[in-house]
Amino acid sequence: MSLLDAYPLQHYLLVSAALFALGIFTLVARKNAVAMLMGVELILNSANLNFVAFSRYTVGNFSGHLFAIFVILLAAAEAAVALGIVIGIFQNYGDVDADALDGLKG
Amino acid sequence: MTTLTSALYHAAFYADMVLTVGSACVVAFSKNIVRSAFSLLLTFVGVAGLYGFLEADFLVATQLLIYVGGILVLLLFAVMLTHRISNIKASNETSFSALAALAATGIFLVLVEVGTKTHWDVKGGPLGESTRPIGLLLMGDYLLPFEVAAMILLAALIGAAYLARNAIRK
Amino acid sequence: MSHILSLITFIPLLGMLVILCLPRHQKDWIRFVSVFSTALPLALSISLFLDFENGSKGMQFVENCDWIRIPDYKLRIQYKLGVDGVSMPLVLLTGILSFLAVFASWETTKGVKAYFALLLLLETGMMGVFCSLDFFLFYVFWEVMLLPMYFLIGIWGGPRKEYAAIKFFLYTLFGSVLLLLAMLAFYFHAKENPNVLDPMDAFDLVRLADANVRLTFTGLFWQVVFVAMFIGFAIKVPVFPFHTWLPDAHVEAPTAISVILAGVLLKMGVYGLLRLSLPILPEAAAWFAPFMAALGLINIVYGALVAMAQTDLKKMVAYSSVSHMGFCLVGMAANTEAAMMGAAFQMFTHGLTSAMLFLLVGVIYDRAHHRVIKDFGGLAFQMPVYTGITTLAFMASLGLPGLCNFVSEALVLLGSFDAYRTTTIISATGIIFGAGYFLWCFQRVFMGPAKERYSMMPDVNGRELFTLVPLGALVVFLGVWPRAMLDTMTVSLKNVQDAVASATRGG
Amino acid sequence: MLESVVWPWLILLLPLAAFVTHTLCGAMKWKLPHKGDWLSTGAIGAGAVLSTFLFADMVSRGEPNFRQTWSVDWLSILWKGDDGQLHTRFALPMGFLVDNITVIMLVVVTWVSTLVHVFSMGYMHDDPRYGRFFSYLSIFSFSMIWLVLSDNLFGLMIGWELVGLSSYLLIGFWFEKPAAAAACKKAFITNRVGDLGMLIGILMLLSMTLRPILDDTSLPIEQKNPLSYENVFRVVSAGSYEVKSGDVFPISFLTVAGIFLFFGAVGKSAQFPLHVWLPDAMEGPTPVSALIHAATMVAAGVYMVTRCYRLFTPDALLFIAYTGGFTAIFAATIAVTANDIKKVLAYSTVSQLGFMVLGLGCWGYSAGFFHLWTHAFFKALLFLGSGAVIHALHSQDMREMGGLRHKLPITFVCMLIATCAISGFPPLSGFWSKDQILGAVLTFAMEHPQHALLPIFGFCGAALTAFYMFRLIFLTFCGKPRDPHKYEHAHPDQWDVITAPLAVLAILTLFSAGGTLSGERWFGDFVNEEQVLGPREEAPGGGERHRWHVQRTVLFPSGALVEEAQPLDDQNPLVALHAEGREEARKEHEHTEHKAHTWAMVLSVCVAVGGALVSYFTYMVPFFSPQVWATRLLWLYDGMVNKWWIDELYDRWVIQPLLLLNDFLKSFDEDWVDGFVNMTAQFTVHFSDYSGWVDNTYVDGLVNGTADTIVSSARAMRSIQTGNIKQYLAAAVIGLTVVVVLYNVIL
Amino acid sequence: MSPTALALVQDLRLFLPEVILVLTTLLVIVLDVTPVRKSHRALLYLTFCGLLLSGIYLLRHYVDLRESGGRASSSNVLLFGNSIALDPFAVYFKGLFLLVGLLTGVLSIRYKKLNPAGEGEYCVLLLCSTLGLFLMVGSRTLLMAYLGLELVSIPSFVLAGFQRDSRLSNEAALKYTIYGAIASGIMLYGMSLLFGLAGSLDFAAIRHALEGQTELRASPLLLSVSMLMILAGFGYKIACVPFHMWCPDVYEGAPTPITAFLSVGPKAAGFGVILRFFYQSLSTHSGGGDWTPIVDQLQWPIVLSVLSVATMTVGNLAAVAQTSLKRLMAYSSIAHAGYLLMGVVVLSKDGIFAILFYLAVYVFMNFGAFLFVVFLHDLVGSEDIEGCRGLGWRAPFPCIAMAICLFSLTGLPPLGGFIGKFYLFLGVIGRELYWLAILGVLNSVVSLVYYARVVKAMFLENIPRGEAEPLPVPFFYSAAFAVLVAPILLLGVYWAPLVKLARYSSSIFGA
Repeated sequence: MSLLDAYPLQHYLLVSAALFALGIFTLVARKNAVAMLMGVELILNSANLNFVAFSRYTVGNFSGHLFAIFVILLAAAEAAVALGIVIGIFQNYGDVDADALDGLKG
Repeated sequence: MTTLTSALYHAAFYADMVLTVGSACVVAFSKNIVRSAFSLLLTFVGVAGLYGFLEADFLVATQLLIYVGGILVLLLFAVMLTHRISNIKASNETSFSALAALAATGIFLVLVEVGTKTHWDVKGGPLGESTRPIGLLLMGDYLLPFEVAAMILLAALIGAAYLARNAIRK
Repeated sequence: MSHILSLITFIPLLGMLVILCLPRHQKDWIRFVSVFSTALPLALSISLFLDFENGSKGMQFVENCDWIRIPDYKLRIQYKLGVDGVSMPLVLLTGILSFLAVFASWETTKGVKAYFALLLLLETGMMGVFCSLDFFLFYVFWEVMLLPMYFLIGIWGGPRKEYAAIKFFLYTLFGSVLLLLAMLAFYFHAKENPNVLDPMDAFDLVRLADANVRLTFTGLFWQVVFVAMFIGFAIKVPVFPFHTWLPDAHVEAPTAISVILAGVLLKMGVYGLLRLSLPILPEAAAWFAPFMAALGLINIVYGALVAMAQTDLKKMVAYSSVSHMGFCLVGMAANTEAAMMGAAFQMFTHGLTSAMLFLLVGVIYDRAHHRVIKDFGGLAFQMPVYTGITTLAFMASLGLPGLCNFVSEALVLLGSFDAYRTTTIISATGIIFGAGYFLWCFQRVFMGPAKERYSMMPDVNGRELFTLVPLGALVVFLGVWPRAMLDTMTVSLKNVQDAVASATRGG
Repeated sequence: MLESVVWPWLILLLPLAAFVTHTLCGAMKWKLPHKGDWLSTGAIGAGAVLSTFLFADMVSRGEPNFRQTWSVDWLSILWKGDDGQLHTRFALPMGFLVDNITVIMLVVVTWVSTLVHVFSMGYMHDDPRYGRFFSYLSIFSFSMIWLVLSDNLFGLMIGWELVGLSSYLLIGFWFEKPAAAAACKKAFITNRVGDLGMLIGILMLLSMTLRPILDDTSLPIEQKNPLSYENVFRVVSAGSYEVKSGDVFPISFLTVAGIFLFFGAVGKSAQFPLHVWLPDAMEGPTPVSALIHAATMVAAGVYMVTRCYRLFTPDALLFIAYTGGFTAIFAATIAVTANDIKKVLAYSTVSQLGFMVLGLGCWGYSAGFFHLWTHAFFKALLFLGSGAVIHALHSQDMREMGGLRHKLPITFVCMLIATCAISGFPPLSGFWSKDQILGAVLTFAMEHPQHALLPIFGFCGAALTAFYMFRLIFLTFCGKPRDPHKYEHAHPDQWDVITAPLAVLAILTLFSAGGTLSGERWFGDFVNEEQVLGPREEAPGGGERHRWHVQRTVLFPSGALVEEAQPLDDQNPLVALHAEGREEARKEHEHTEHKAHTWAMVLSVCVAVGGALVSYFTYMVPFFSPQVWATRLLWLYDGMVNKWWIDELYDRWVIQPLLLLNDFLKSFDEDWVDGFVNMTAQFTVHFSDYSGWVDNTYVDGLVNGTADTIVSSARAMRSIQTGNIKQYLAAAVIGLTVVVVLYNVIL
Repeated sequence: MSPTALALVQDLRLFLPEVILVLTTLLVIVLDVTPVRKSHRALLYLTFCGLLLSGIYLLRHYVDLRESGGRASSSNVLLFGNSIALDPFAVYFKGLFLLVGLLTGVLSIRYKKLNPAGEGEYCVLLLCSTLGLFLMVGSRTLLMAYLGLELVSIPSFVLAGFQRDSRLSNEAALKYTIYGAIASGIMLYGMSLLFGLAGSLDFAAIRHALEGQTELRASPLLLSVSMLMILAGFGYKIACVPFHMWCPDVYEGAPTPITAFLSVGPKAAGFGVILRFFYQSLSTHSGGGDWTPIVDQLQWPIVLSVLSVATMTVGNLAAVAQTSLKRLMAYSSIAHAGYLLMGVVVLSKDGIFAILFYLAVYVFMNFGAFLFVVFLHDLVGSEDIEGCRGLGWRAPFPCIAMAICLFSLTGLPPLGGFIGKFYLFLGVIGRELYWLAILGVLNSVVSLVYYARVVKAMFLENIPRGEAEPLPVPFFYSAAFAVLVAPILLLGVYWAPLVKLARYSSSIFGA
C-alpha cells in the first residue's frame, strides 16, 4: 500500500513547523536555562523531522536520514557542553535564571 | 490491508501527531520544569513515532536511544543539579512571553505558508529497510562526516568534562 | 634616470628612522639628525630649482617604475615622480619651510624624539604629494601627512589641542574620501573605455591629462566628480564654508606646525586643483569656474572681515590665510595667463609670508605667553628688530609693492578682471580690509606707549632671526624680481590654461 | 644729457641706496657718523643737482615734447613655442618715461626733499630715532621718484603704494603717541580705499587695451605692456578697444574707468570725501608734513591726472572738476576755524589740491599742474615755517602764540611771502598759477553756463584762502603774545639749518612762476596737453581719424566737445562740416578764454585782497569780532569747527557698522558655519560629548541635529544591547521574520 | 581493498594538514593525562609545532595545486565522496586559520587569566576549533558545512567560558551556547527545506537542481525562507545583523585570546562558507568572473547588501559609545563583517578577491589590537580605554603599534587596511552599487571616531609633565607587536604578492 496519498507531506511539515515555533517560544519565554535547552531540542527535532520526511517524499534516498543522525549526535554533544556551562552558571550565580545574566551588556 | 487496520493506522498517525505537538506545547508552556522535561520525553517519542510512519526504522532507534536515553537524561541531570530539591517545582517561570509569542507566531505562520504553498515534487516511493544502507553509507561516502562527528564528540567530551570537573567537585 | 626626487622625498623618512633608533634623552643628537635630514632635501631642492629647464614642456626629473601591477585586474600603480613648473616651486617651498621648522621647534622639550620623528614624516608626505605623478601615489602621500599632523597638533598643541586635532583630522579625512571616490571614477572609466585609456594607465596623472583622454570626460557625471574632487581639495585650501578647521588648528598648533600648515598644507588644495582638477577635467572646470570665482570672492572678503574681528593674534593671521587663499581660487577660475600665474605664484608667496607671520606670532607668544592683541602695546620700544621684521611681514601680507605678495595678487586681479568683473572688483576690496586688520593689529601691538609688563622682553634672538631672515630676504627678492620664480612656472601653467580655455571655447 | 638713462637711474637709486645702507647698519647695529643724516641728504641733494641739470637741459633745448623711455622686462609670461622662440601674450615691463612733466616733477620732489632733509637736521636733532627718520625720508624719496619716473600705470601704482608706506612710517614715526599711531593707520587705509578705485580704473583700462595687444604677435616684448601710457593712450584714442558687451553702465566705459582712476587721486590728494586722513597726518613730524603732506606726495594725484589726462572723457573731467571745486571750498571753510597751526595748513593743502583738481577738471591742463609746481614751494615753506615756530615755541596752538615776528623775524618774512603767494597776490608765483586755474574755470563756466557753480567755488575758495592764511599770520606773528610764558622761552631765530631752507624756499616762491611778471604762459610752453600727450587728432594706426565735435553726453545735456572716430574720408561732407564747425568752435573758445582770463585776473586779486582785509579787520583791528561771527552764524561755525562731522559720519556709518559686521561674521563663523559644517560631519561634537570635551559643544555652539542623532542612536544601540540573551534571540527571530516578510512583500 | 576504500586512502593523503591537526590533538590529550611534569606552556608549544607542521603540508598542497595547472578547476579535487574540496580557495583560508591558531596561541602565552590547569584542554579545544574552520571552508555539502560549523562552535563555547570561576566568562559561554544552538537550529531547518526542494545536500547538485527547474515549482517564498534561515547560521558566525547581538557580550566575557580568535577565525570561515554556498549553490557563473543569482526570484544580493549596511552601521554606531576596549573591538568586528559583506554582494570574483585580501590584513590588524588588550591587562591591569590614557608616553612602541592597527582598521593609507578597503570599494563601485559604496565610506568615517578615541587616549590625554616614567615592556610584547605590525605596514606599500595569492585563490570563482 502506498501511504503517500493518505498522509500528505504537509502533515509532517505542519508538525515540524509547530515544533519549531514552540521551540522558539520556549527559548525566548523561559527564564530557566535548562528549559531553554529543551527549546533547542525541539527545534532540532523539527528540523530532523523535515529531513526524514523530505528524504522519504521528495528525495528518495537516505541522505536526509544521515543528516538527521548527525544532528542527533551533535545535539547530544551540544547538550553535554551546555550542561557543563549551565552547571558552571549555577555554581557562580546560585541560579540558572537567564534574565539574571546581564553582567555583559551595552 | 483492511479498513480497520487502515483506520487504526490513521488513528495512530493522527494521535502521534497530536501527542507530539501537544507534549511540545506542555514543554513550552508548563510552569513546572520537571513536567516540561517529562513532556519532552513524550515529544521525542512522538517524533520517533513519526519516523516510524516515515519508515525510517534506524532513526526510530537512534531517536529513542540517543534522545530519550542520552539527551533527556542529561537534561534531567541538569534540572536536578541546578535546582535545590526544595524548590524543584516553582522554577520554570516565563518572561517576555508576549515577545516570545510574537516571534513564535510569526515564524510559525511563515513556515506554514512555506510548507503549504509550495508545490512539492513528491516522487519517491518507500525507501525500504534503512539500517544497512545507512551503515554502508557511513563507511563510504559519509565516512568523513562520521569521523568529524567523532571529533566533535571528543571535543564536547573534553570540554564538558573540563567545565563540569571543578563544578561537580565543589 | 635621476633619483633626486626620491632622495628629496625619502631622506626625511630615513632621518625619522634614525631618530627612532636614537635613545630619547639624546636630544641634541635628535635635533642634529633632524637638521641634517631636512637640510639635505633643501639643498637638493635648490639644486633642482637651478637645474630646472624653464622653457620645456612636460615633466622633468621623472622617475618611473611599476609599483603594483595586477594584469588580470587591469590595475597598475606606478611609482612615478616628476616635477613641472607647478610643483617645483612648492617642492622648494617645502624644503625651505621644513628646514626652518626644525629650528623653530628647537626649544621643544616635551617628547623631542617623537616630535622630530613626526615632523620628518610629515615632510616626506608633503614632498611626496608634490612630486608624485600617479593618482594613487598622490593619494597615499596625501594621507601620510594626515597622521603626523594630527599628532603634532594633538600632542604639542595649545589648550584645546585635542579638539583642534580631531577637527583637522575629520575634515581632511572627509575630503580625502571624496578624492578616493574620484580616483575610482577614473579607473572605472578606463575599464569601460579601454580604447581611449588603458586601465593600466588610469592613475597616471600625465596620461589622464592627455588631450585625447580628457576629451572623454564630459557630461554630468564628470561634473559630479569634479565637485567631489573640488570639495576634497577645498577643505585643504580651505574654501568657505569648509574653513573652520583652520583657525582652530592654527591657534592650537605649535609654531613650527602652524608654519608648515599655513605654508605648505594649504597649498596642497590649490596644487591639487592645478595638478588634477583643471588639467584632467577641463570641461567641468570651465563649468564650475563661476562658482569657484564666487567661492574665492567669499573667501577673500569674508576671511578678511572675520580676521578683523579677531582678538587672538594667531587667529587673525589664520583668517588672513583664508582671505589670501581666496585669490588663488579667483585666479584659477578666471583662467587667463596672468590670473593663473598669479594663483600659482600666490601659493609660493603666501607660503613665505604666512610662514613668517606664524613664526613671528610664535616669537611673541614665547615671550608674553599670550596672544591677545589688545593686551599688547608699545612693543616697538622693547623689540625694534622684531618690529621691523613684523612690519616687513605685515606689509608683504597686505600686498605692498616691492614685496612678493603684491605681485601675485596683482597678477590675479589683472588677469581676472576680463573674465569676472564684479567679482574682481569686490575681491579687490580685500586689499583694503587686509590693510585694515594688519595695520589695526600693528597699531595695537607695537604702537602706543610702552607697557611696564613687557619692559623686560628681549628682542628676537639669533635662532629666531635665522628662521626669519631667509624668508624675509626671499619676500623682498621675489617682490623685486618675481621672474626668478615666474619663469619656471609659465610653461606648465600655460598648458593647464590652454586645456581649460579650449574646453571653455568648446563648451 | 637727457638722452642718457643713467641720470634718472641715479636720481632714483641714490635714495634707495641710502635707505638700504641705513637699514643694514641698523640691523647690524653699526653706528654711522652723525647717524647717517649726510647719507640721505647727500643722496637726495645729488638727485636735486641732477634733476636741475635735466631741467636746464629741457629748457635750453626748447623742445617741448621731449620724451625718453627705457624699460626692463620685469614681469612677463613667456613660453617657448614649437619654433623654439620665446612667445608672450602679456608682459609688464618696468620702465622710465622722462618727459617734460617728469622733469618738472623731479625738480619739485628732489628740491623740496633736499631742503626738508636739511631742515630736519636741525628740527629732529634731538630725536632718539634721528637716523631712522632719515632712512624713512630716503625711502620716501625713492618711492616718489619711482612714481614720477614710471612709464606705465602699473609702475605708477607701485610707486603710489610705496609712497603710502613711507607716509605711514613717517606719520607713525612717533608711534608712542596714540594719536600718531591712529593717524598713520587712518592715512594708509584711507589711501587704500582710493587705491582700490584706482586699481579698478586700471583694470578697466586693461580690459580695453589687453586684447589688441595679446593677439598682436608682431609686437616686441617691451611694447607688450598693456598698461604703458603709450599703449593705453594709443588704444584709447584709436578707439580700437573692445568693450565687453552687456555692460550695464549707462555712461561710457571709459568715463567710468576715468572716474575710478581719479578715485586714486581722491585718496592720495585728499579730495573730498577721502580728505580725512590728511589733517590727522599732521601728527607726524613737521618736516614730513612739509615734504609729503604738502609738497610732493599729495600732489601725486594731481600728477596722475595730468599724466593720464587723455584718458578722461569730458564727463569724467566734469566729475573731477566738481570734486576739486567742492574740496577747495569745503576744506577752506574748515581751515577758517582751526586753531592748530598745522591743521590750518593741512586744510589749506586740501583746499589747494582741490584748486589744482578743479583746474584740471575744467580743461586747464597746464593750469592745474602749474599750481602744483608753485604750491609745492610755498606750501613747503609754510610748513617748514610753522615747523620753525613749533620748534621755537614747543606748541602748535595758535591761541598760545602772537607777536612772534620779533622773535622769529626770518621765519616771519618767509612765511609772509608764502602767505601772499598762496593768497594770490601778484606778482608772486601763487598768483599766476591760481589765476590760470580761475581763468580756466571761468572759461568753462562761460561756455557751459549750467556749471556756474564751479567758478563760485573757485573764487569763494580763493577768498577764504586769503582770509584764513592771513588769520594764521596775524594770530601767530602779530599782536601781543597771548602766552607770555611760552613767548619768553621761545628760541629766537638765527641763521642755521632751520632757517636756511626757508630762505631758499622763499626765493623759489618768489620766482618759480617764471622770470617775467607778465603772466605769460611760460609754463604752458612745456606743459601743454598736445605737446606732452601728443596731438589729439593724429591717431596712430591710421584708418580712422578722430574729430572733436559737439555731442550730447550724460553730464552735458547741452553738448560737449567730444572726440569720435570718423572714417578717414575727406570727401565726406559730414567731415567737412565738422571740420568747419570745429574751426568756428575753436575761434569762439579762444575768444571766451581771453575774456575769462581778464575777468579772472581782476576778480582773483579782488577776492584775495578782500579776504586779507576781512582777516585784518577781524584779527588785527577788532572791527569784527570772531566771537560775534561765531554766535551769529552758529550753524556754520559749528560745522566748521567740527569739520562738518565727516569723521563722525565715517565712524558712525562706516567704521562702526563694519566692526559690527565683523563681529557678527566672527560669531557667524564660529556658531553657524562651523556648526553647519559640523552638522554634516558631526562627529567632532559628539566625540567631544563622550570624551569629556563637553566644553566644546557650546564653543561651537551648534544647532546640530545630526550630532544629537548620532549620539542618541549610539546610546540607543547601547540600550538595545540589554545583556538579556532572550531578547537577543527574540531580536534574531523577529528580525529574520521581518526580513523574510519584507523581502517577499517588496520583491 | 575495495575501490571506494582505496579512493578514501588516497584522499587521506590530500587531507594531511587536517590529519596532522587531529594527531596533534590526540598527542596533546595523551600528554596531558600522562603524569609527566611539564614545563610551563609546554602543551601550547606542542600545539604550535602541530600547527606549523600542518602549515608545511598545506604549503605543499598549495605548490602542488599551482603546478597541477594554475587555475585548478574545482571539480578535480573533491575528497571523501565530494563532501569536501581541496582547492586554492580552501588552502588560502586554511593558511589564514593556521595563522589565527598560532596567533591565538601567542596571545595566550602571557594571558594571565588563563587557568594553567586547563592548558591541555585549552590546546585541544583550540586545535579542534581550528580543524572545524578547515572543514568549514572546504565543505561542499550542507552536511559538511553544518558539521564544520559545529566543530568550530562547540569547542568555542567551552573556550568562551574557559575561565570557570569568572562570572562574566560563564555568562558569555552560556549566551554563546544558546545563541549558537538556536542559530544552528534555524539553519538546519532552512537546510531541510532546501534539501526538500533540491533533493540533495551537495552545493553543486543544488545548483543543478535549481537550474533544471525551468518552471519554478518552488515558490520564491520557500527559496527565500530557506536561504535566510541558512543565513542565520552563517550570519551568526560572522556576526551580521540581526544575528550579531551575542557578539559584544561574548567577546567581552571571553578570555582575550579567545576573543581575538573568535573575531577572526570563525568570521573568516563564515565568509568562506557563505561564499561557497551563495556562489556555488545560489548563483550561476555568467562568465568573466561575474555571477548572477540562480533564479530571478532569489535576489539574495539585495538582502545581503541591506544587511551589510545595517551591520556596519549598527557596529560603528554602537562602538562609538563604548568604554571597554574589548567591547569596542567587538563592535568594530561587527562593523567589519558589514564591510566584508559588501564583497559578497557584488557577485564578481573581484568582490571575492577583495574579501580574501581584506581578511588577510584583518588577521594582523585585529590580532594586533587584541594583543594590545592583553598587554594592557598584563601591565596595567585594565581592559578599558581609560586604562590607555597617557600610555603612549610610557610605552611608546606598543602604543604606536596599536595606533597603526587602529588606523589600518579605519582604512587610512598607507596601511594595509586601506588597501583592503580600497579593493572592497573597487568591487562595489565596479558593480555600480554607489549607494552601498557611499554608505560604506560614511561608515568608515564614523569608525574613525572611536578608533581615534583610543589613539587620543593613548597619546593626547594625561600627558606627563616632564619625562614619562617608562613602563618596562617585556621583550615578548615588543617582538609580537613587531611581527603583527610589520605586515600591516608592508602591505600598505607593497601588496602585490598578496594580491597574486588572493587572486589565484579566488580563481575558482571564475578566471
